[in-house]
Amino acid sequence: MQTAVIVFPASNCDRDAAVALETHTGKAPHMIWHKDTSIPDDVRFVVVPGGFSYGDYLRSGAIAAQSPVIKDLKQKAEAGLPVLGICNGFQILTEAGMLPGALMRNAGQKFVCKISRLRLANAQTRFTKLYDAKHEIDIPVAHHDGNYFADDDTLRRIEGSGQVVFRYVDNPNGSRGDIAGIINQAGNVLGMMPHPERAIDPLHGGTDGSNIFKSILGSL
Amino acid sequence: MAGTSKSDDITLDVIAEHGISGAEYKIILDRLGREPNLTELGIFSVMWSEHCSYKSSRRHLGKFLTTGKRVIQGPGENAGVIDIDDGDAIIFKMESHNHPSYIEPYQGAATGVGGIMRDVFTMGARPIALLNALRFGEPDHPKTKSLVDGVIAGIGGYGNCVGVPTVGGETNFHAGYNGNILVNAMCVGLARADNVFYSAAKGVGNPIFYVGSKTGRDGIHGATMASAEFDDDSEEKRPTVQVGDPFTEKLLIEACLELMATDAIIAIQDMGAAGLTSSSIEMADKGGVGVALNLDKVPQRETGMTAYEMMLSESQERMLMVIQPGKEQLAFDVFEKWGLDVAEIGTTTKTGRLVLTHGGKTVCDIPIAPLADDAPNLNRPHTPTAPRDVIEPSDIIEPQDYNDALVRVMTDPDMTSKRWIWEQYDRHVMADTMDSSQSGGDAAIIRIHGTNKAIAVTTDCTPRYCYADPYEGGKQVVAESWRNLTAVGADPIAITDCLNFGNPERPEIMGQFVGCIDGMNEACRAFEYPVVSGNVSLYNETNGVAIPPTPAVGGVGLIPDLSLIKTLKGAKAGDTLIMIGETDGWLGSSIYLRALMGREDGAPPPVDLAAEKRNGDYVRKLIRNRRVSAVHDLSDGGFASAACEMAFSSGIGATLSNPSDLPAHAWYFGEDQGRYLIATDKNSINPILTTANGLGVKAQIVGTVGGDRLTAKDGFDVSLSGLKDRWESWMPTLMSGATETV
Amino acid sequence: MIARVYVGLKPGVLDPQGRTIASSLNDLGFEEVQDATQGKVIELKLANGERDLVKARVKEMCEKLLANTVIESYRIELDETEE
Amino acid sequence: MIARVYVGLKPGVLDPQGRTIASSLNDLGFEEVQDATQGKVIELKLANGERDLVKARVKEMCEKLLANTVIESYRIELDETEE
Ligand SMILES: Nc1ncnc2c1ncn2[C@@H]1O[C@H](COP(=O)(O)OP(=O)(O)O)[C@@H](O)[C@H]1O
Ligand SMILES: [Mg+2]
Repeated sequence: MQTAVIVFPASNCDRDAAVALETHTGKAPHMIWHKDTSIPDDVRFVVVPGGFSYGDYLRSGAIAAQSPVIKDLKQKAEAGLPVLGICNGFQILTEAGMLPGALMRNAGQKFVCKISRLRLANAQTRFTKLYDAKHEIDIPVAHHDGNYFADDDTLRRIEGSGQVVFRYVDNPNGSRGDIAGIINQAGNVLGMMPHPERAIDPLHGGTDGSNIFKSILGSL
Repeated sequence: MAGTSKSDDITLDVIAEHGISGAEYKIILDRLGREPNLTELGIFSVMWSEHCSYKSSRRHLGKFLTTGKRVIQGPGENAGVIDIDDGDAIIFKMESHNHPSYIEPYQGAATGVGGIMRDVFTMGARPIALLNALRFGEPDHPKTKSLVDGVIAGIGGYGNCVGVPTVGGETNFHAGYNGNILVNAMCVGLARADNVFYSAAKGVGNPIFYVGSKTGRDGIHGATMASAEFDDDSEEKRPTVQVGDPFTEKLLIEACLELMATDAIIAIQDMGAAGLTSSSIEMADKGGVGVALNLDKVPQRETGMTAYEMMLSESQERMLMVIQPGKEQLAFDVFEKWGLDVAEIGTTTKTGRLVLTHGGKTVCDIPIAPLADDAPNLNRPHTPTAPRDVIEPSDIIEPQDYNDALVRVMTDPDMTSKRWIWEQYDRHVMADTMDSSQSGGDAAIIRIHGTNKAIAVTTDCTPRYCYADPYEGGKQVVAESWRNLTAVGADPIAITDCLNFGNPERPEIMGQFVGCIDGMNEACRAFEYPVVSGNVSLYNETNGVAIPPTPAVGGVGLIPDLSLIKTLKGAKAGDTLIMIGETDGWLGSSIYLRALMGREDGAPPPVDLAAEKRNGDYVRKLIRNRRVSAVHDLSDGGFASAACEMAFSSGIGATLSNPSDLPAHAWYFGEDQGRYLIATDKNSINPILTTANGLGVKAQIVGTVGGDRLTAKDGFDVSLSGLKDRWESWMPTLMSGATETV
Repeated sequence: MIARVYVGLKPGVLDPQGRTIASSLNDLGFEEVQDATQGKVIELKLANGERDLVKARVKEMCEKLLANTVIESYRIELDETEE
Repeated sequence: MIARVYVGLKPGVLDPQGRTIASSLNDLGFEEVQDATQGKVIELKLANGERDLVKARVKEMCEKLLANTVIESYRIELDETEE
């Protein structure tokens, strides 16, 4: 199955995302440069990877969200293409308006890199259906701007419609509602601050992230 | 010729301000056959500064063992290169950014990380790991908190953004660093052994390319600043502080590696200290060619820059390279794709001279050989440090309360958890970190991408030992590094060093320097553990008070099979604890003495290099034979602290015993060298003890693993979680509350 | 022409940076500080042009890139005297 | 009383953020942008007081915490009308 990773200047988890996709599909993903204007038609799943696109200058993800390739990504996502934004990728998707809310500076002001324990707030999505809703999973976080914010109305709406997918057990960044990951209304665009691609290998970070890839790839 | 005639600007004051001695100025006059102009004087000044010329240290560094069967490139290039089989090479180096970090901690530390990364990717390696060795002043010194805050944020800010994991390091606090903190950064990169790039500019008529950020007036005289001690007027001498741009660095890495995959690059050199000057001169000197540069073509950030400013600027994120004629367009295309400034600024020549033109005029025309080769090579007087008395266990009274003693040792600033630091570093990016600061282990372990092998990396130095006895301390630095790699099952291969000392013009400081080097070198030879790269930072003193001698080393070892890794976190209930190595109960210069009695006296523990090697080789063999479940070396704080750390990391308590006839404080807290603590299941106990006996290795049972307490039958008995909380909370408590800017 | 764009968090958006600044100032003995907010000033050097047109363009820059209107509001100041 | 503190990089200090913003704006078609710099505005809500005294205190806050005077310069504005 053909997948793709979008690469921005100073993406830095693009290789990790590619390894995760290849591990789960047996096939190397397309690496799509941000200046490309379209995502190849054979692509069935896209990862917007972590990193510090454009150095996180101005606001994390803001400049990347204006890239030529994002226009096409938006269109294809509206037509149903599944997209996973991880960390900086999540920031980019919110900046591009593909997911509600915004990611602000961590409440503690510091960059935080640790294993975070997550609760499945919604284990019915295309990305999470292989998880046991009762289980908590361990996935590393590494970010400076992971403090999820949405206004009261938006928060009520996404909570009400099951769009909150992951919550922190120990909120590391001040996110409202302990939100670690959300999905769009259509259920095909997931954004999360923790790094599931760093949790697919027993020698490195455990394997609790695998089911995200297995769930979504299995749904295609 | 315009611009090279004697300039009225060159007064005696100007010469002195450039740190050029009378004798040195005579050499310049002699080599040029005339007086230099200001640009030329500036160039001589930085090239002959301590920082660039190593004038006080060169003759002593020459003693180091620098070759070995895995050494591909020793000192002399941007970084050292070692062979790790299968055509893979590891390229690594450590460097100081002490002075800039004291003046502006965030940017100083950040640019230190950026600089050391450039040294590594310049040679064709993708950076795969960063480490940092830090020394701060006393915790309650008014400046310490903001320095810690800024330095850690700066290291994280740069490394995290570039996307290279920061996997380990060390952090000390001591009054000796109140006025001069040390920020030493190490970078480790991975390359193909047959695609390593060097700096020698070969061939005449080849184009010289400038790539990266534009040149501004940053850090002019940074190199000379690093070569002078601070005093109360240092404010005035502040050069424009360099600001790091990790975004550009990341692009530079990707662009350089992309171009390196072609055959377009003949030679490449990053612009570090003394920027364009030292990079162009070193490349030319190594290649035996001359260089002509047109400074009008240098990308500039500011208007009206003079030749002097351009040549001495230390703007960051810049590279110089000699390109294969005919490949110019390819180079332009790659760098432009990555959005970097790129310009062809000159050519290599056969004149053997550095010729600079600016505004249509020749502004510098000097022979290159004297700049590099005739640089001063001083034999500064050195007075050995006087030996200290040995402290016997019986000289030190036992504590009244062993629980309190254990807590005080484990909450000594140097001993406490550094979680507050390493949680600000991305340790996992690149997805090959097998072990890092997170487990508190002896060495970080990085898998070689896509293979079943890994490297182990560690930084080490025990300044209090080096201060007490530079020679024994120097041996210990190298021995601990070797031991830390051994303790995770790695074959130690080579080290990089970062030698931080005070003012070399003082014979007692020079004595520390020479003593440390001699001790380090003896250990390097005993372990066949060569030095392949390094850096010297002198003049770390303020108002005549020098730092403790701090020769930090960064070690790299190879783990040939991922299934053979052992760390301190694998101890299981029911395991037996065995100590490898001899214990005399050495309390001189120990953490125990400092933490409990406020004393820093006594001779430091000597290192028996033969025993160290024998013990280490045996421990490595036990790991390879899958005989152990956990391993930790014994260092600061002795047996008790090693047992605590193993217990914290494994999440299980232990009961410790004292089979010796030493008093409990000497047995549990003595810092004898060459020792390891291993945990093993009961089937392995006898084989381990018997084989050790046959090899002449001391091995004895010293406890069992289990429960939720740390208990020593003749000493302490504390709850593991209670102790761990105190150990973990020291640094967050220190750093809580407001931090003033420095 | 110089345009100055002030970008700050909308009221109701918790400002962790501002809060940290206020409490640090209090810790340092500046007890008169009751609250703090932190925003950005982006100063743009622009080709000269007709004031209203320039302002409209800068507004467009803000909407597209300089501010995230989910959480931030902005204010534009033009300064013709400089440059 | 409200104090506004403007903090920006000193001239000559590299401003990678500003440069990246300028070039992104150019890429988005805002070709009139010749240069950009980014600074901070910190707005402090303060207990009322005598203007000169307040200003002196805010200056002290800048030197101690709000600005890093090695690379940044600052400017203070007091605003008594707001509150
Ligand atoms: N500045 C730092 N950066 C990253 N890790 C650090 C730092 N300081 C200490 N550590 C980590 O804390 C642990 C304990 O450090 P240390 O006591 O120096 O180890 P050792 O004595 O085995 O060399 C190590 O895993 C080390 O990597
Ligand atoms: Mg150790």
